[in-house]
Amino acid sequence: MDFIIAKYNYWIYIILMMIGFYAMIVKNNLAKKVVGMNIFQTALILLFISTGVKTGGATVPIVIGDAHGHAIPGTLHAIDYINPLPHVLMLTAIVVMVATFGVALALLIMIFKRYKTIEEDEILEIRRKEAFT
Amino acid sequence: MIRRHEDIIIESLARFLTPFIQAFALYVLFLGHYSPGGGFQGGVLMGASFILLVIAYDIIEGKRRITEKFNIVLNATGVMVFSGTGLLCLILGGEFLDYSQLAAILPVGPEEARGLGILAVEIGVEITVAAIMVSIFLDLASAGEHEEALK
Amino acid sequence: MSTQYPALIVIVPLMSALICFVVGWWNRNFCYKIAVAAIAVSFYSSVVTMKDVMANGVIHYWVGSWEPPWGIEYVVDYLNGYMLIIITFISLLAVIASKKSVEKDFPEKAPAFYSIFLLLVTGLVGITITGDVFNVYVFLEIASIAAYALIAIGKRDHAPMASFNYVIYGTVGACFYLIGVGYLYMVTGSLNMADLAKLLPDLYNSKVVLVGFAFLLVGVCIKMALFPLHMWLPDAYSLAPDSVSSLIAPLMTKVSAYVMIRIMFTIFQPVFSFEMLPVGSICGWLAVIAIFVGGIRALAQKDLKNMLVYILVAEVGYIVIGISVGNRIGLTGAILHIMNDAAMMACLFLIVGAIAYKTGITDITQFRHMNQKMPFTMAAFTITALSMVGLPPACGFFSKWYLVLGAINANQWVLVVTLLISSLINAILFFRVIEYAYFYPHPEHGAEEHVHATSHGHAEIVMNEAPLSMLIPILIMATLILVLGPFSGKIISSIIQFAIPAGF
Amino acid sequence: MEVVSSITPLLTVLVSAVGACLILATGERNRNLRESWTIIAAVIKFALVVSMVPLVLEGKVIEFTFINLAPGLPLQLKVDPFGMLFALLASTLWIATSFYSIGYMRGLNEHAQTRYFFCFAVCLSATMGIAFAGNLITFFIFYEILTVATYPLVMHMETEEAYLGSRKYLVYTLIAGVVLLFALAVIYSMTGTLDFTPGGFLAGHGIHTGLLIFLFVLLIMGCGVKAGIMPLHEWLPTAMVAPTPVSALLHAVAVVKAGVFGTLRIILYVFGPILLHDLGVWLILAYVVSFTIIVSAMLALAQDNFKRRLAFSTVNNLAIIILGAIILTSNSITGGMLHLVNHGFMKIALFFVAGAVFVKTHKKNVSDLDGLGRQMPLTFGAFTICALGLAGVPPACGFISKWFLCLGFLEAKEIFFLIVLLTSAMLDIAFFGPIIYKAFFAKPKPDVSPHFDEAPMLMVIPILCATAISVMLCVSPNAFVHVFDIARMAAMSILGAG
Repeated sequence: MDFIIAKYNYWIYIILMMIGFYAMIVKNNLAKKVVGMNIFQTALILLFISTGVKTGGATVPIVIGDAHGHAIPGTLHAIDYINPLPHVLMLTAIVVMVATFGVALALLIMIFKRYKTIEEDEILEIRRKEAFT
Repeated sequence: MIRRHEDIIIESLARFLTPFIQAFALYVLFLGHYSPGGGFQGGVLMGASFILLVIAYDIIEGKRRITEKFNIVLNATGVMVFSGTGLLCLILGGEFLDYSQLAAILPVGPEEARGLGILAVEIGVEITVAAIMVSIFLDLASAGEHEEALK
Repeated sequence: MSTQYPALIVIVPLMSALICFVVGWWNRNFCYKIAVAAIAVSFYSSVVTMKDVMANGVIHYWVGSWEPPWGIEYVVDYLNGYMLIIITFISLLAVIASKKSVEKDFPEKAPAFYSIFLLLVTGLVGITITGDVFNVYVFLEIASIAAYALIAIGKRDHAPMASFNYVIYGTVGACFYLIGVGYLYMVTGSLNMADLAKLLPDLYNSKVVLVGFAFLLVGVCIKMALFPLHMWLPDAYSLAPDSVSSLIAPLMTKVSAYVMIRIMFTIFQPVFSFEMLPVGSICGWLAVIAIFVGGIRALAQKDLKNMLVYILVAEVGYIVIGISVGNRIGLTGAILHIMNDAAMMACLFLIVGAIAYKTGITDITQFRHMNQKMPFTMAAFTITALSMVGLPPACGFFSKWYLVLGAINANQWVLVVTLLISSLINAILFFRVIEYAYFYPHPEHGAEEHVHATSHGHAEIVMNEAPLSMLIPILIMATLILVLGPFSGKIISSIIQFAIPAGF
Repeated sequence: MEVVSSITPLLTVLVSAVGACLILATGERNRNLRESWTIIAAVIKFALVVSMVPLVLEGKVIEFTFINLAPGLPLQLKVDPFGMLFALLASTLWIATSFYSIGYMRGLNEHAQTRYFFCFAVCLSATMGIAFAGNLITFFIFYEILTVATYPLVMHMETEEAYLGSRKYLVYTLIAGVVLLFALAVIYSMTGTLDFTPGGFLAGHGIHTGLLIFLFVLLIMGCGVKAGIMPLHEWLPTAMVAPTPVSALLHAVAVVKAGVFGTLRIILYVFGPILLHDLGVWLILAYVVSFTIIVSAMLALAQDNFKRRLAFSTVNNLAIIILGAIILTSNSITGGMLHLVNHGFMKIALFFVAGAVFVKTHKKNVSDLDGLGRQMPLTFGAFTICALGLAGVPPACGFISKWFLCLGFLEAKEIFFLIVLLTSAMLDIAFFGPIIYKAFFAKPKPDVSPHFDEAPMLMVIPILCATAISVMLCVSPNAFVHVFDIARMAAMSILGAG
């Protein structure tokens, strides 16, 4: 129990990821698949962000410097700053996410135009019919 | 497809809000150096402001504001600014994206130059993100038809 | 300036993608020229870089001159220098050949096509050149997203659906890879490959590393379409426009294979990949199944392109076999096969494109008289087919030879037998096509006596060869396939043996 | 024996490859030019081969290395006596065959002649490569090229049975190739070399006996398919659908000879007499082969189709060659090698005869030959000499080789195999006799013109040449190219090393 509490963010990430994964695999509606995909990626972002946190009042790593932008000696302690790298990575990941999302939606539109539905089983049904005729 | 509702409240509210949002977007962009913020966030805000307009009015109106072609150009210019800065450094004899090289053409020291270079990149990013947001939105909202709508 | 070439390999296609996009609004025809020029520059730079590597060893290029592990660094050693040359060269030929079919299939989309095409190339070279695991993810996604778009661009029936499945699979793959990266980052706090390689050995028995490794591998296997995860590939590649499939079919899987090699041999040491974990045997068995499934599904196809994509599934199996036997000579075979298979697949898909462009025929059973309609193309096809079957002196034989040797040295007799049988399956596949294309039964006579009846029985068929822009790349490829074979020994002794991690 | 490095072997191989390209380039547009390419290439090749004879006789080995595939694995051409023997045979017969096939193709006004001559030339390149291959991998490469190049020739007629025949051919040979490749890979990974060495190189690598026997079986299977050893001979008769010059090429010059050549290489240059004796496998192979000899002769009796009968006689003679080699005495090996050459000349003459008869009268069954001897005396005269020669009767050269075979068998005290040999000679008479009888003495069929009416000269002359050579090889086996000495040298080198 305590184990779960201590690492709750990781547990949430796992649960979210599983939800997304479930949606991608099981859902019959392609739009829901896409949504699942997004949840999946969001969970990932949570994972990375969690790796960056520091407990105990750590803040954004912006060095307060003097007029010339030189750091004031003695103000730099890694402990005071959270690790920025994961956030930066996730910025990139978000961009990738958005791009994938956009492409997926565009494809959905094309699919809908072609089959007049975005239910996977119906699409497969149509394809089977056309294969015969 | 987004139809126009002729709803005076929504429309004027949107018109009223848009400049503030855009100003805030710029603020976020330039604050990026000293606090959370930067090109991505600013860009999203910038794009959102426009999307708000389109939702409040309709796509035709949106087209009047930003044509597809203009949007594309914005798109490309943004990335151009970004990678162009990098290339400039490369031409100035440093590594790709090594902004400290910009000190050669800017009246500042290498550290400042790095800062300014990153600012330039952030601007590029802002433009691109905004344009991309808009074009994705328009593409999807108009089901990919708006190229025809242009003609 | 020469130190800047590694950057140019990636930047030039990227920038020119944008230029294409903008210029295309004013004049469509520029796009083709820009694309060709850009990829040519990229190819040239990769050749120069490779020369540099062979002269003075591994090149480290610090982007933004932030030294690793803080900054992103591009590392060019023998392995990815070799990969870069393959990628840029094949994409150069592909883009040259794409001119006509683009004009025919979707002229109005030419600017979009070429800019996405360039982005795809950017992604591929980026994956190969970077020395930073997260950067690999980014470029992987650039390449994949470009591929999703390109597959659907052709407006072929069912193509969007195929592309959508690819999106789902691909995203899962990429995310798994990213999760793996995340776990490694948690325990090491580094994303640089060399740095990870230094830090990881102490942590080999930590669960986190194990899970991370598993995620990385599974992610890559999805992108690579190794057997149970290959479902997306056949539809996506066979429904893609010919001008696209001739780029993605040869390269995407190979690049993912390269990433797999990197993970198993550079980031992790073979000790971990093979001795502490049963990865070798698992992948080996999967590869065996992949080869048989691919081969048998291919036998069931009547459409040439469908046949090829299933063969592609089998070919992935070959490479994985080479990796999974876990000895030097096997890996040599795998790396050699990456090149040979890329060449063969590129040639075959280019040929499919040319035939479809000229005659619109993709059904094998309608290939009759093809050797008179398109003699050069069919000659190239024959050469490639022999190479696929693994008949010397074409290059396919030599990589197969090394793979077989590797499997024997590892005492993996199942793999040996699989390789040999699969070459027989390929023989059936390709000689079937050749029979249709070159020989035609004459129903009117059954025996030798009436040969007069058939003398010059088909003079009316006129030669109708593909346009030069397609034919030349095809012929270049075919010649390469013949030439690379005998010289594979040289390639190995001068490049590949250095590409394999030392002490392995 | 010292090694001379020279490019001549490569040239010998490339000549016909270049010729092939020229043929393809010329195409149907200018037939005379195309055919003249064939002839020119053939003559040059022959000249090149002969030019190397003196060196070989001096006991030198001519060598040419392209490139190293891997440590200890070069692509290498090496001219040793045995290879020279085969090269002489092939290059000589190619000249004859080219003249003949020109006559044949034009006589029948065949289709796709360019393809035909092209593949033909490629085949010859491959054969040269096989003859001069310095190690197993080079041998294998040319062996596979030969397989592929022959396939269109068998397919040439493009009739249903041609399809079946060529597919069968392909299935057999490709599977054989795969088996061979497997064996090669194992041997290489065990020993790290594949170079042919007189007296074998497998001994003394500490390979497990069982594995050695397994390898022997694999290799013999690999080459035995082309050599038509009995359980694997199935494709040979079906491949008879091909045009006659092709069958001639298949059976006398290139393919099956390549198979036998390979088998001998494996017996004598890979395993070597001593190892084979230690393993005891030689006896098994000898029994298999003698079974082949008898049964194929029996089957030949049963055939009515002229060419099929010849085909089975081929199977029979190939088996005799292998038997000679596997008995492993100097005389028997010499005899075997000589028979490799002699059978080539005699058998090609016989096939030419079959072809000539077909072109002239469109008859292809033995039963229709009645009285043709009167119409085509030259042709059937040649046929008689060569047929008897195959049975071992002078004046044709079969006598010499069989004589040495008998000597060898006696030397090795293998009376059983001696009996087999003699029986097969009897059977030869038995299945060639009727043809000769019908041709000359039987009452002519109505459609046979009683007076002299030969096939086209372009076909008759090669027949006569082949016959003349076979006679000459009997009268003085050492005339200008010293076939006999070369064979002797080869045998000696093997046993000397052994």
